[in-house]
Amino acid sequence: MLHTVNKSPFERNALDACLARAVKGSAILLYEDAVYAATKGASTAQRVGQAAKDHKVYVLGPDLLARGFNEGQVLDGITVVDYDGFVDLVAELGTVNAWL
Amino acid sequence: MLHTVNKSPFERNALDACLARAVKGSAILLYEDAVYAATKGASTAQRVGQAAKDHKVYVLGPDLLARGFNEGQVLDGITVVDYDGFVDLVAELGTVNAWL
Amino acid sequence: MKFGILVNEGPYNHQASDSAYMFAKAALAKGHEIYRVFFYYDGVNNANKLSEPPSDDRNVIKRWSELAKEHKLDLVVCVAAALRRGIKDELLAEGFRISGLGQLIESGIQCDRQVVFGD
Amino acid sequence: MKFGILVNEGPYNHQASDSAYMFAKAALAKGHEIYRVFFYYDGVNNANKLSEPPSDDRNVIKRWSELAKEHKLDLVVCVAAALRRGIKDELLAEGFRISGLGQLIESGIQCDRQVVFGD
Amino acid sequence: MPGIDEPDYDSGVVKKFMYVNRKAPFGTIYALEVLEMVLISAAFEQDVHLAFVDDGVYQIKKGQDTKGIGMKSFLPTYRALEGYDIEKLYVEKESLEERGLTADDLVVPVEVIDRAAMAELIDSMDVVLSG
Amino acid sequence: MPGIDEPDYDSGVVKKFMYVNRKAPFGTIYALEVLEMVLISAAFEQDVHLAFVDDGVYQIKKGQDTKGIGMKSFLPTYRALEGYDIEKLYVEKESLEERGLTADDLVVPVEVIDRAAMAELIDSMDVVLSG
Repeated sequence: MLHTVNKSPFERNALDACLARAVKGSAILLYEDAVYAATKGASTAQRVGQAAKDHKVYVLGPDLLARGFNEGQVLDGITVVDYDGFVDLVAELGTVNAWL
Repeated sequence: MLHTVNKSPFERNALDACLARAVKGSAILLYEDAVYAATKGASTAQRVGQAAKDHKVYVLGPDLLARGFNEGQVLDGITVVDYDGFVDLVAELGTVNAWL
Repeated sequence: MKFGILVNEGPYNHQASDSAYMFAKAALAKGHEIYRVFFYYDGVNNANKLSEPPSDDRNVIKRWSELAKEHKLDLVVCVAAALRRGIKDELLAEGFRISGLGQLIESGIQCDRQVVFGD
Repeated sequence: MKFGILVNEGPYNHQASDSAYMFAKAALAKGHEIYRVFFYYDGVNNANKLSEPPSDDRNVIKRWSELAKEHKLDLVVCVAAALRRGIKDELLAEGFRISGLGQLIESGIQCDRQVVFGD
Repeated sequence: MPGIDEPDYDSGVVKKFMYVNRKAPFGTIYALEVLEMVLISAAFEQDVHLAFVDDGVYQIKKGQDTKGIGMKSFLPTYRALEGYDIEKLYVEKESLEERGLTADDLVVPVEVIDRAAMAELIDSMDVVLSG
Repeated sequence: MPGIDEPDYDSGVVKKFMYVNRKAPFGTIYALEVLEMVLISAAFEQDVHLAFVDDGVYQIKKGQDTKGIGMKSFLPTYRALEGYDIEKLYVEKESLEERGLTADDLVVPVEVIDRAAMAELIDSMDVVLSG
């Protein structure tokens, strides 16, 4: 299963909702305003870094760049993908669950 | 100043954003999905109960009833008002600040 | 007292327009003046006269039109926000008009209170 | 692989429709099939052909129409959600059609994947 | 209910559909329009599951009286689900507890499961839709 | 910029307007359309204040490159504010810190103030608008 989260972890509970119910080993894609959760300096970094040990965590590059962050500012253990990579994740990982 | 909050304290950071910047003694009206913050059993009760000591906190009755709660389930220190009361608060308290 | 109202969200999807309407009605009943209701962001969709809710539901658009008629309310839809979202003169329900954002600022200047309803 | 896409929010106000479009384009470029794009909730507003964004901005509605034309996409607007919000046949941009929610469920049944974009 | 159309084909395929309800009612329309999706998928004879987590549990809170906000209540529709053979309603225990609610506060019979069980249930689905 | 119209009257009234930016850019349109409001209020010669708190500080983060998402950047508009005599930009220190940012990460000169000062500033306003 691929879980997607598109909201800022500071504004909404979507990321926490996802982390609380994504079974170990499942994949999580952060895109749109959720990309902030993937950045190194944010106060969410420890929580998300920990999550990246239990899950395969991805972040959408185009949304990251749009918001002024680059790949070097992404937490260790998180993989940057583009829209092609988003499509591949959906194709490979089965059911998609959007935490809206 | 009258601060208004209309989002659930579980879903968004609007209430916390308001509480962090409402000066002591100012008024806060909880309406729409924010009325859940005024209910006794919720895990937010202690935080909101504390806020009700530093601020005048109001909750909109019609929104509360619509969501299945009654006045008896409202935290001590919070005043229930109807739309007339909402209007009075706006008229009496000066600038309105909606924490959207 | 003179109130201005700002509605930031469209009908049905969010409660904002409902809350603004209930507030406006209560304010008018208490003898206050509603100087202007301004519709911005997705709020411009409140002016779409083609809206047809199920018969057992409230009609958000019509309710605004009727309140405007009864109390000579000024319902203003922001032109820039409306163009983006496809709200044009031919779609306007009774009582609504399209104008510039300046009408909101002017409302903020003229009114004793500006009350914002949104998401 | 066969994909279904669900768009829950209207154009411009939320990024959902943009993200869905970028995803659809990438999927098609990779040789996947887009079985249907279904527009629900405020997503029905993506079909409003009167939308006129500023000239230096993307045109969300037109982009869907063009992608549909190029790839024979089935763009379906939910009739119940559309009626509520005033999206009717006369407003439909090229390539969109109005139909029942059953079209979404059928897409869920027929497709290998259903991808949801919303707020 | 507008928009209900009978399936015009019998695919023979039965998938596990899950509707994840995470939002409170009335403040936004998602709860209501998700319910319209749920009814349709029953007409397609799919294996329908409803999950109520986070603020979604508020959707089925007893005693809702919407007269004062000028909106209609849709609690009766949840009660009618059984008539459509939609009986797999799951509520997350932790979500109830955080809100000071119990299963007795809910208008329909549900199965209360804990977070770990909810996670496993979600993971077993074929199609997950949310509002 | 569409929708700019010159005020057709001179009220003589100058009010303290504040625009509270609490939302991130691009995911929703609020940041962009708030900015359009800001420009208009300058035309009305009001005392305009911009506050960036919570995710609002992300709006003016340097280095935004929107090519990949097909949307236009509006960082240039923030840079142009000075030309409209809009110079009262306040950023909350705690909001920056939570996000690992400093004033150096921002595209425009701002005054960084702490949460208590932000609260006092907001409290002194005549009209507060938000998206």
